[in-house]
Amino acid sequence: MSQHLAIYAIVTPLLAAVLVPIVSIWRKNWAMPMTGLVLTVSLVFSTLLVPQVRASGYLSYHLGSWEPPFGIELRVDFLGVFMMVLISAICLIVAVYSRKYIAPDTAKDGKTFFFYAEEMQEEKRPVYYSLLLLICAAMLGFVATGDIFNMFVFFELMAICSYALVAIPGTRLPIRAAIKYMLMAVPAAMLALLAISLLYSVTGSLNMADLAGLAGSSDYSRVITISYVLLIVGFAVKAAVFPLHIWLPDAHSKAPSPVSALLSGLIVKMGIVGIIRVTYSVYGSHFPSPLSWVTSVLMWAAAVAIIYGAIMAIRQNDLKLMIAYSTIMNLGYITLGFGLADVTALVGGVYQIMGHGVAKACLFLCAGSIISRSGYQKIEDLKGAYRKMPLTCIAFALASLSVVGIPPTAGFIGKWYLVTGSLNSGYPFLGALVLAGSIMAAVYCFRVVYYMFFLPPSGESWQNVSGEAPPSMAGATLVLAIASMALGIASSWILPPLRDAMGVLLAGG
Amino acid sequence: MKKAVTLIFIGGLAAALLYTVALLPPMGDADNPTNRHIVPRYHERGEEEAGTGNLVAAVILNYRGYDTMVEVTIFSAALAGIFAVLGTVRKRINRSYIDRAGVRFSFISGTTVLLLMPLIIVFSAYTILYGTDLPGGGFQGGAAIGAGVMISSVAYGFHRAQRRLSHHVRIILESTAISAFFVVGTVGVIGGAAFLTYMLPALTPGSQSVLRTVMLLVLQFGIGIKVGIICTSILFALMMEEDTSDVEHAS
Amino acid sequence: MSNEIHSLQPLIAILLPTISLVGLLVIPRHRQGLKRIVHVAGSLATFIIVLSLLPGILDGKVYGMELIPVVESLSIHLTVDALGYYYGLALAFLGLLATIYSLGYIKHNDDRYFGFLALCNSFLIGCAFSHNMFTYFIFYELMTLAAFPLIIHEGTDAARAAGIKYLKYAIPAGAVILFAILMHYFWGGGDLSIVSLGALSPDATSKTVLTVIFLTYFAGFGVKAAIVPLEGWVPDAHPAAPAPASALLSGVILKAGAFGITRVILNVYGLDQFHALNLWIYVAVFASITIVLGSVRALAQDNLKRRLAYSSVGQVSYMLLGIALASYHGLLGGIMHLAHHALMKGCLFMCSGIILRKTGKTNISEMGGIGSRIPITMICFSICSLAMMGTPLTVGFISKWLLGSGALQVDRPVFIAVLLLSALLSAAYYLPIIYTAFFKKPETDVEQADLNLRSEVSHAMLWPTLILAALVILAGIWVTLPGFPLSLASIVAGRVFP
Amino acid sequence: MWSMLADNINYAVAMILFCIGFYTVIIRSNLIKKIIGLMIMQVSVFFFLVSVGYLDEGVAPIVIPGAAPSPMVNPLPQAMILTAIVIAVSTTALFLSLALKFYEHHGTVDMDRVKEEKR
Repeated sequence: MSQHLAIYAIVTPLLAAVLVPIVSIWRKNWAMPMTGLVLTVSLVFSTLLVPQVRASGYLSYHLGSWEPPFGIELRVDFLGVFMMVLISAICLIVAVYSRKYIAPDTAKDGKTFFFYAEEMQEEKRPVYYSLLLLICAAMLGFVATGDIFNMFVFFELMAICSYALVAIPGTRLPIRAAIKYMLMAVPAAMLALLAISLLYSVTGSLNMADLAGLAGSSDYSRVITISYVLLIVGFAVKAAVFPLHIWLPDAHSKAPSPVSALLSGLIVKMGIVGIIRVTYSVYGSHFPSPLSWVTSVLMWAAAVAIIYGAIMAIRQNDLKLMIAYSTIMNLGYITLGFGLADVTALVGGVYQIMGHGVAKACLFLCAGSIISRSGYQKIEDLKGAYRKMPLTCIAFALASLSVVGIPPTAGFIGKWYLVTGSLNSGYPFLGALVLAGSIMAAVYCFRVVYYMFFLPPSGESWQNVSGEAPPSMAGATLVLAIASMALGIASSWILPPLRDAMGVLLAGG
Repeated sequence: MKKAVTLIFIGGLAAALLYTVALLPPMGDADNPTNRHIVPRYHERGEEEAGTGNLVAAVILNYRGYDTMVEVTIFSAALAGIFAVLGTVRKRINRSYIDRAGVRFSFISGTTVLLLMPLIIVFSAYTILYGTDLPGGGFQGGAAIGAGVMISSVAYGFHRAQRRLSHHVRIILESTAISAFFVVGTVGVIGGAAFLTYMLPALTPGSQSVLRTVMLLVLQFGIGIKVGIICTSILFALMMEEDTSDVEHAS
Repeated sequence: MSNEIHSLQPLIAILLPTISLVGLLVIPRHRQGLKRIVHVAGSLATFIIVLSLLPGILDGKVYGMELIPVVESLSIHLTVDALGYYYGLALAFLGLLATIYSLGYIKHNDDRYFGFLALCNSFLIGCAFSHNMFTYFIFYELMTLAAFPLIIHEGTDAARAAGIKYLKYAIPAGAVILFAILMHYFWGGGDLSIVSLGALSPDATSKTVLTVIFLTYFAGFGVKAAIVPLEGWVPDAHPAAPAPASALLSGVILKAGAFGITRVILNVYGLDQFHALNLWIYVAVFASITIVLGSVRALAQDNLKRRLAYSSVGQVSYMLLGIALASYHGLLGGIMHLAHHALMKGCLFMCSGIILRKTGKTNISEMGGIGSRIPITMICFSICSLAMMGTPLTVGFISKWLLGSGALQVDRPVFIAVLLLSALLSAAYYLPIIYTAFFKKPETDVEQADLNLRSEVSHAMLWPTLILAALVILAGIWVTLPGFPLSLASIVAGRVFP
Repeated sequence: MWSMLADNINYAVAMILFCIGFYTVIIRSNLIKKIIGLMIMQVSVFFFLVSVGYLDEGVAPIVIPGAAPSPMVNPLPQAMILTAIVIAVSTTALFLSLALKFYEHHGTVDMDRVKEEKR
């Protein structure tokens, strides 16, 4: 029975996504409990997968029991199961958070302070939950699949859900942000599809493990190189690698905050996971020539992204915009970990995927609590927020410790490995850059924390704010904040298998 | 300026792609990698393995059924997205430009639709039923159903079509395909095989094939209904117009 | 380390201050008295636990325990060797006195203050008891952040500006240290231990790399240790902070930087390699510049706490100078000066706090005649300032004497000149204060009038000051008492010079 | 090279269509035209795929019992196209709904006419 865990972790949310609207025809407020239940199931299944995967390097599941090159194969290696646990956990927390966020209840004195209250009409709520389930399932399938076309299909499912989730408030700016997002992401997806078709036309296979062999011994190596570049570009748009990041600040700052948390915490990471996958499991092993220059290009793009994102984040005055630019910067870290093409750096990058995912989700959820509670979006309006919303502010402070990389948080571990890796591969300059980046991160994170905790409210602001966010929201943020601490301290349990997995990946497997 | 940059960029892309084309194996050649690697097995053993003479259907429903499952989910995702953007029926008055333009139930179009409708339904049912062995299949049949609903709603006006096929009904029918896939896949799991395996190892070969045919039909009909409903729903959602009195400018 | 005795006490010592945090959380707001008792109990228990390790340490034992590994092959590992214990004892003691003093001093918003005071204590003890550079860095960074609320506690704009300036110096410094640690980790073969002598083997890499690593460490820790080009935050932070906080700042927090450099010199490089690479020159030169410049800048200040702050800038470099001299006496004197200066400067800052609370004066020029109003305080002040000048029968004399003879041992008399110069300068900026306090008349009659009511402050503020002043004399006379700096410093020096 | 282009004329046409679509997406400021450009891109990829699946004098991949076995074209790309078509339809429908909403807000589908505004 246990070999079916992976597929059911993916399929259960898919099914629930269409059942939630049906149930909520009659039972309006069952949508969120159903979502939470299903996501818990996925989380449990993915967690149960971990020991199997660790026991036998990877887990291969033949759908329809067709042996691989003929049917579709699920191939869950440690990176995959690592991402699966992360995805289902963050999605669960976001779902719990969303309950009060999109269905606000009025405060004691009768007037509601919730910001999206009038924008998320009641009939959209089941739709919101089913999109949440779909996007979770899409990400799970994306990291779990071993078939490149299936990967593309899941990628598209994820993309469509994310466009819709960005646009769900239905007001001017979210719609415009979503249009901007689609205008960049859909051509990118088409590039990826074209690349996959090119790859198929010269190899005749779609299974990754199979392709890895065929690509090595193919007579059409130049075509394969071109398809690799096209595929990387296609994923890089989703991953907001530096010159292709233009869509990100708008989409992340204009979407509802739980959605921003999902986008920033997980979805942009999927692009990088896809890059890592295709590079090492499809092209990398027997066919190292594209890696050499493409990865170095990505490396320098990442270096620029770190500086650019940090500077832009420092210059922002809108809270969510600042967090969005900080995401660009951290994506630079992750891409750097990939671009250095070194085991240690890659471990750092992947650990940063997790650490930054948790911390950034926490930051966006905190911003959501503050905005929905008080309506303030400017950073200088946050003076004295601590007096009204202590828990949220504490969660924000802890998460920003992790973003800055203060030990012993998850962000610190990621940076540690990134710098060691950059020393390892002979780029001490980039190591120094990473640390300089964390100084700049300290500038923009601690500015907000300082305003929240150590400054008195300016004038009449925060007078009519009714107080702390409801327990479900504050609890969700606190859980994420504590997780970002714990993942730094508990890293010694995650790192060794991760390092082994990355070693296998880099060796091509 | 922008034009120039774009032209340069697109020109470079075109050059690269054409260069790639020049490198590709000649089209239609029998010993291309595509024709040598996986496909021969589909050609030779596809029929008895997958149980469908239509090899495309064999690939869609059997060899790569998982893809198709995600694919129908993408349809639901698109519908959910449209509802998320435009809102669903309740908040909107069910009126369309067809109703507003005084063209109410023009006799000719109405009669034509009346005559065509049964044919369309029968044809789509036929397409779905025989899709496993002949050209056709769930998607095609579903598209036909969708087209039927579309022309009827165009001819009879939008609100009557709405009354026939309400939002809730569509929401419910819309879940058929995924449920079908889930059930069929789970049957395979219960039978001890992998997910989406259309056979129970316990059964005798004869009943095997019967079971498989049943499952394929279940899937085909699920997909067909789903596709038809989705096309209809998308059309309705796009045709519905906001009551201009409460255009929300919540910004 | 091999002969490390597993013991829980270091961990307990680190965790104990946090019981006052628990006190903050569980005790209701209106029970302030109970809260304060809990604060004192926390720091007292810490001191007792640390003290309980003393006999073992004097026998040359080394306690320790390994906590969870964080990065593979790097673990949070606590170890109490003589040097670390010596620092830990000093700061536990000063932390205890500062907490008691704060009971009388802190007037508003004290939950935040006491909470972060406790955090500061526990993180500092973590620094003192850390086994490897990694652990040290973790506690060091946390301590850096925990000190910020103490500095800006007063909430005035000046305090906020000082706090921001402090962060501007401290956070980049943290990144620099981290970079040094990573280079050390990478080229040192993954061994970050700072308890064995000379862990970083020279054959691992080239001389240049070793020099670069050391200078990076030096620059990083130099910010906290207030080496001259990097001392900018000190003279702003001290006056802004409440008196007990500034006592802690210059008493132990500045020392955290100097302690880090000491660890790097003694344990990472080892004195021989340190000399072989000619690294001592940088340290000695920068330390001398800092000593002289700090004293000169102190002369120019009229604000009492600014003057004390600049004096600390000079004094902390005494340690570094002594260690850089790399002679037995120099090492001894340098290490002993850590605690000696903590005693003297702690007492001085507490006196300044009392002056502020009783007379509201911050500028020396206005302090005419306060000696007759708060005599006990000003007597303590005079004792400590005399000690600062190096008067015999005080701790100041001992460390200066040892440093001087250390300079002679390696016959580099130039540094004796530096020491004498700074002694003269400190006389030049301490004596006027005493003179003003006791012999000058106040400007206005009003103050003249309220001179008659001579009242000392609350016991909570007075007794810590008295204890410190008494210790300044006691440790100056009865030097060899076990537990006093000499006994521990000689163990450290004995390890380095067998 | 040119001979190869001549052999693979379908591929070449597909690629050119792809670039035309891309150009339209970038240049046109009218949302509907942008969407049309996206559809051109999608269709060009389908065209490429179906040409990949083509086999000289191959028949439709349908096994008719008792019929003489003749070479059949490759069914796999056709299945892929079916999936890709569904994806394209979904994307286009969603994009159209976004354009509709955009029109409701701004009264135009021309992106350049709409000035930047903050929330």
